[in-house]
Amino acid sequence: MDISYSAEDLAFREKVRAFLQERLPRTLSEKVRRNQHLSRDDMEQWHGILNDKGWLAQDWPKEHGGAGWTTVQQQIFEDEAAAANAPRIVPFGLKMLAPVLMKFGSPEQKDRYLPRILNGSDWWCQGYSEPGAGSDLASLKTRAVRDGDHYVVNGQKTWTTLGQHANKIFCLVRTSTEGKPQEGISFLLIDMDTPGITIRPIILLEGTHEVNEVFFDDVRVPIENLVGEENKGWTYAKYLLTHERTNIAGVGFSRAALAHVKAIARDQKVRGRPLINDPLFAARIAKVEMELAALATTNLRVLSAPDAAANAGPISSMLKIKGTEIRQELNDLARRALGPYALPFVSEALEPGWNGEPIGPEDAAGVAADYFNNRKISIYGGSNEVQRNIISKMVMGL
Amino acid sequence: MDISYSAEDLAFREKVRAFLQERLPRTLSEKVRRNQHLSRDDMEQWHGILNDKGWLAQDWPKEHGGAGWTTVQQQIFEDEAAAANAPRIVPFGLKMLAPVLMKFGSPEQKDRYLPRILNGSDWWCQGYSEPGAGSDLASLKTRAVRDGDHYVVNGQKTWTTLGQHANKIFCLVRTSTEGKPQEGISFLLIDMDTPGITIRPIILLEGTHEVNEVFFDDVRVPIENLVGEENKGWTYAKYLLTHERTNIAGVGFSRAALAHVKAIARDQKVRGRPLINDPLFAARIAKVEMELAALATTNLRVLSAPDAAANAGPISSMLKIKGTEIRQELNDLARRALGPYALPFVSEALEPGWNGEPIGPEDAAGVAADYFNNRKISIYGGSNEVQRNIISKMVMGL
Amino acid sequence: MDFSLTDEQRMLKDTLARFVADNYGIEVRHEIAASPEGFSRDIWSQFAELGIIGALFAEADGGFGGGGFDLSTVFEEIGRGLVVEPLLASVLGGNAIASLGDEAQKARLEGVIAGETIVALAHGEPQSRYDHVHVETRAERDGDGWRLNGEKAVVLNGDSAGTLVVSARTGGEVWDEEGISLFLVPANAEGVTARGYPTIDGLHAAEIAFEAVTLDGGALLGREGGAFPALEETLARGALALSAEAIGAMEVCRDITIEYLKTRRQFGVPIGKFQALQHRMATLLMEIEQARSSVINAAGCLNRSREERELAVSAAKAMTGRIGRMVAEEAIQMHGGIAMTWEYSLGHYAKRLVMIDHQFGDVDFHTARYAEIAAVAGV
Amino acid sequence: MDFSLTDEQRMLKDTLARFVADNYGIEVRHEIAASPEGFSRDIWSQFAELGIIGALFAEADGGFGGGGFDLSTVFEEIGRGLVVEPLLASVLGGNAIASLGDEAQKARLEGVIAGETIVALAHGEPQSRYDHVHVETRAERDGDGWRLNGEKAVVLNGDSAGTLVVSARTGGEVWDEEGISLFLVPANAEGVTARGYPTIDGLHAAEIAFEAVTLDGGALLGREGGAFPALEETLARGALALSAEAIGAMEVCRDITIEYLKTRRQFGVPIGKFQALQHRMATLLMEIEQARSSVINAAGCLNRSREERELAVSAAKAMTGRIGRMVAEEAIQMHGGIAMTWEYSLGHYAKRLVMIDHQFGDVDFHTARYAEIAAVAGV
Repeated sequence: MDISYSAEDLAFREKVRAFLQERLPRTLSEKVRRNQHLSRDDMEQWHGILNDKGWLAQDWPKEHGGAGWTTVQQQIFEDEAAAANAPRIVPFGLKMLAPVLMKFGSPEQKDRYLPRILNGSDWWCQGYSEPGAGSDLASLKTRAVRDGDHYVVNGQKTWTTLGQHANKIFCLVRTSTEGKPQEGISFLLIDMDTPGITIRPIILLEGTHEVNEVFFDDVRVPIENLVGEENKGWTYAKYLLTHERTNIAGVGFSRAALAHVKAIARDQKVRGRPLINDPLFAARIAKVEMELAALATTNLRVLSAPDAAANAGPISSMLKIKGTEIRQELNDLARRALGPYALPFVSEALEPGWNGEPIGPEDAAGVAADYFNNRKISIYGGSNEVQRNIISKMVMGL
Repeated sequence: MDISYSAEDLAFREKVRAFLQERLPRTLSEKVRRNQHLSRDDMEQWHGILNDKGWLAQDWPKEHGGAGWTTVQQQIFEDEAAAANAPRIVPFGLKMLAPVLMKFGSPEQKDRYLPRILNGSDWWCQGYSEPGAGSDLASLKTRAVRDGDHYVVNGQKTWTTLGQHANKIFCLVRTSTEGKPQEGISFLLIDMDTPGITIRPIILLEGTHEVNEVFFDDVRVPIENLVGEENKGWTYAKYLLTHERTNIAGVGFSRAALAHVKAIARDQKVRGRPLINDPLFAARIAKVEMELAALATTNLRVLSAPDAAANAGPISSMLKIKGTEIRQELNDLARRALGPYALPFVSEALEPGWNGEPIGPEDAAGVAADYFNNRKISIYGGSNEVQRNIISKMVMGL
Repeated sequence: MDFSLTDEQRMLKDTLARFVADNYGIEVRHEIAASPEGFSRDIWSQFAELGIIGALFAEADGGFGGGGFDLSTVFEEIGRGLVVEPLLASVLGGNAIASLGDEAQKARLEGVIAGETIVALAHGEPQSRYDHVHVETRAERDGDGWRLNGEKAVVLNGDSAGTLVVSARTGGEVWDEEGISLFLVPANAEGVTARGYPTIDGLHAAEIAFEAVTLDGGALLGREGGAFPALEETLARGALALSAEAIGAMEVCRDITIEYLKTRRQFGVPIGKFQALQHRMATLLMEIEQARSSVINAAGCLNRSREERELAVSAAKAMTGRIGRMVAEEAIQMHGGIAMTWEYSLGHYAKRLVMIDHQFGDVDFHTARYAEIAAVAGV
Repeated sequence: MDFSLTDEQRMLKDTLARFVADNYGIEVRHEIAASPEGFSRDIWSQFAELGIIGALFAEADGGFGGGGFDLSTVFEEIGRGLVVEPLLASVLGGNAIASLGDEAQKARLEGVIAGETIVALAHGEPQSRYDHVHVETRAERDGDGWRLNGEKAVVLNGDSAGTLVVSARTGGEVWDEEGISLFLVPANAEGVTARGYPTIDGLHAAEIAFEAVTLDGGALLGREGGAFPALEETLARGALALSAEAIGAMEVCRDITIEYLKTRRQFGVPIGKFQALQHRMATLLMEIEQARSSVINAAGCLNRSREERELAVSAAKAMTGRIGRMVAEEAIQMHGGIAMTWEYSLGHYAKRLVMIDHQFGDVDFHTARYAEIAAVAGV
């Protein structure tokens, strides 16, 4: 056994660091550090910088313009990018749709869509969840009925993240009600400006607009926008879930969050002594820090295991659960660390361009909001309860 | 609202204290304090002392020779007795069988058995659990088949606490296999010296002999030993569960356990400072101490509520769960507090009459064993999982 | 021993509950919270008329209540209704005046109880965190009066109060109990600057700076340097009120969640049929009962010895802090996505529950404090 | 990066696992544990022949292993088999000799590796709890040699060891790092009294008193007063070994429990169908993986800087301590009554798991220690 990175990986890490230092705009990293909201322009700017370097589509094979990185390299990038407070890469086109297209899309679909994902011409959003379906995707109700060269789509999607910026949506729709519920689902690509589509913001509990409802009212979609075969959409959607292995654990984000907690706890004082030296708070930090160090290794064990693909389902579930628990614990510690200064909430302070004087510690403004916002991470993408069901069934056979 | 005890209750408490100071033999309280095992003589001695005072059958009505105490008075006695390290009253005859006999027994059964419970002539044990039945009592298999003036009993009971001392056993037996599983159960009183009964010790994980298996091989039981009606035994057993309200929470025992933890933690040193002042350990103690203070009030709220009887099922479940969680946490803290001295295990030191020199702190010998032994309290009498099921169904209607 | 409310308390509870049901729906509440002052002067005078404010004060001070169970009764309903009116500020500021004021100073309480005067306690400071004795703000003798300098942090309703009760050091060092004095400061006095803002859970607070504020001799409440015992008792009342408010909010979260578990279907059955959720819900129920018992203990000990009072209050605040977070997080998690939305009321209860832990001492603070007091007391 | 065992380690693991399966069933284990010495000299020499003891030492010291992953491989199997042989004592005593000994002193290692000599580290004291530097036992110069006085507590296999490695203060005050020396003391030296006893988890330990024990000059290991660095590294090895042992025991508990959940029926179905148990079992699985990762980190950092090593070792010991308790308690609870019996093996694994937390630092100790080291390091 050897827990050290290889010389190649270490060199790669240096390259990533140098790139981030040179090319990550400070305007962006400052916003990320302060939990400020990123505008569409902010996100596109960062995508553009990465694309210029050829590092945007990290897991794509080179023939499609990807970086062709190993999973370990991808993880190294994620860790370094998070440590540098880089914006997250918006995953819907790059990491969710693209792998499906590469594996199941027609040559025309690949040729048409993949370059547009890379160069930012298309902003994709995801149309999976529906009201009342939640983690039970197989029960979805949005219908697509064949009518000549088109499908006519009716129904409603929800929790559509960053849908307000998107010009395209990939959807799971029901094309048949026969057989098992999973069997009549198809995978459709839809232009957001097709007549009959309306989008409505959902405001989250702490006041932000990240997710949306999307309504389909007799929306006509050309049949060439079907990915793969009709009624096989469930297979494609599941492929994505088991394919996705990097960064489920969110180790990089948690490391950045830990650094933030420590910074606050060094600044805050208890009887003149830094909070970070308060025995109870220090123990809270130590506990999560030890957990995180273990999770980083659990994650690398998975990434570097030869039989990783076979186990990806349940092991992803473990990484998802532990990863979100740790991140939420860190969000919790950050708000705890602020004491009474977790209360003030000047929502303008989280918007791009705000220049007012902060209330309390300098980067306190978004901390409590972030804690509440991140309650979502144990819910979306298959709640942690669904993940535990998966572990019970697949690992334990219960 | 008023959280103070009434003047009458305070006076009662004083009376109990004075009695304990005067009549509780120091030989007994020392054994209890050191977690030493009590012999049959020890327990009978204490029962005799209580019976002389008329305080043995605390919840029995006076016409049967009971003390006729209110539930609050019973609780006060339990608290004070635990604080004084008095032995627990063996409950099988006094608190489990007697209420059933008083409510459902024939006049002959009452006249015959109740006085013998009081004066110690009979030591009863409980024959409910069976191998493979656990918390699912309705599935029990021990059969009683009518044959003339007798039932012929065949089968096996298990977890029979202190059965090694008993001359009588009250049993749930199956007299019919028709209808629902609960419907064919009867409640039988059986002499332990009836031919065909064998008893075999079960040694617990830490090495003690508290519980037993009891085997029935064509055991002939006179039909007058049936309590109430045939096939109604389930009703009688359930009556007991909902009837029992005092001391489920075990507040008195936990208070005594807390005092023990604090004594150890004052004695143990970390860099010359008492462990009780170590911030992490102090926080652990404070947390359970606050929980216990709340539980004492939860318990009194239940005992003094006029509608307590109606709610007794689910509320007993809450008191059972919280009570056992707190007690187990205290057992855990006691072993933690000892540090390396939790390891030595001289089992003779727990036996009556041992006079050797202790290893490590004076009363450390039984601490780790007690921690392991008390894992049972969240299992027996309906596991905490079953209690949570009861709460879900009865309080929440889930 | 008696765990039932008095007839007066039951009437008070019913009155407040009915008022909230009729006039303080969640949409109204959001509007009020988003208004410039963060509460409604109109509702506030109705509270006064209904006797809600008076219930927080003793008869000797012009009220008709003021006991521990009066406070817990009112604040439990406040928590149930997510009410953002300045009740806590009134308890804190009003109680300090009631405890230490002379007749002339106590005359202000009439206006407080009538809903005409808003008072606030300006005690916490940018560096004080939860520490009760941390006072750096200084008041110096200035002729017959005083000159006040310093900064106060996260003062509840500090941007709306007409009168501020300000703690300042007239002696001793930063962490001494002795040397802390309380002063009545008109909010519009020269040199007072308040920067108000909303809090994430819908309340209003302010950062307040005092720059060479001149006060006359009548501004001092009680003995010079001897305000701490009354201040501590006032903070105990605040902590009790917050703990009781948490109970109300927890019970709403519990009820909303049970209802959701019964009606929401997934995989073909109500999700309340899933045993994992049942057991977690059963745990919440128990924990809430435990939290309620801790609040009963605190309310019942409010008039006992300092040690008994502070132990019980710290226990209640620590337990409601811990359990409040648990209820908030679990209720959201068991709901799933819907609970993450602004439109669904649960999230607002969750925010309030979590943020209560940030007011006047969180779980860790009160756990350590409990341990310290218990160690000194040798219990 | 490579998370697979070397061929040698895999062979070692298989050898040990097979030996345990064939010769060390739970009944045999109980008998050995109940024997006067609490281990079997016969088995011990077989361990030596199989190379199990040698795997704990570096080639330079006469072994053929001694790396972090060698230790973790052996001890994981020890945990899986509930083995009570004096492996940990050998690691502790042997490593101290290997680190500090001169050629003559190190010659003893041959006997250790051959299974002929039992060594034990007598470091903990009645008042030291888990504190690595707490040494009150004193050694004073006595001509060319030394005179030793003091008491050592809970010395693993201290009643069977032929040679004791004893820490004693030759300078400094009770909690100083500097001034601690290690001595080789023959167990049969005049003035040495060992009182052996079983531990609750089936091991053997001893209280050892040293009364004016006379040692010759060759008894001192290494530099006078300078033993602490080697002692700390030795204790790190011990903590790593215990953490790895815990992993083995946890995995057995996990497997027994999963099997039980599948076969045991209640209310008409296997209890593994109950979702509440499924979710708790899933949690245990994850926690065990996390514990395993922490042990991998510790094994991989054993030869890195003091700071990296001690952080990783404290993390592993704290995590296996916390998770070990959780696994022990949950496995028993999910079983119900059967797990409370002596006859069922689970309870013995549970006892060992919980007691591992009492050896060389428990969860709280290592959590606080981790925080301290991290604070000093500024990480």
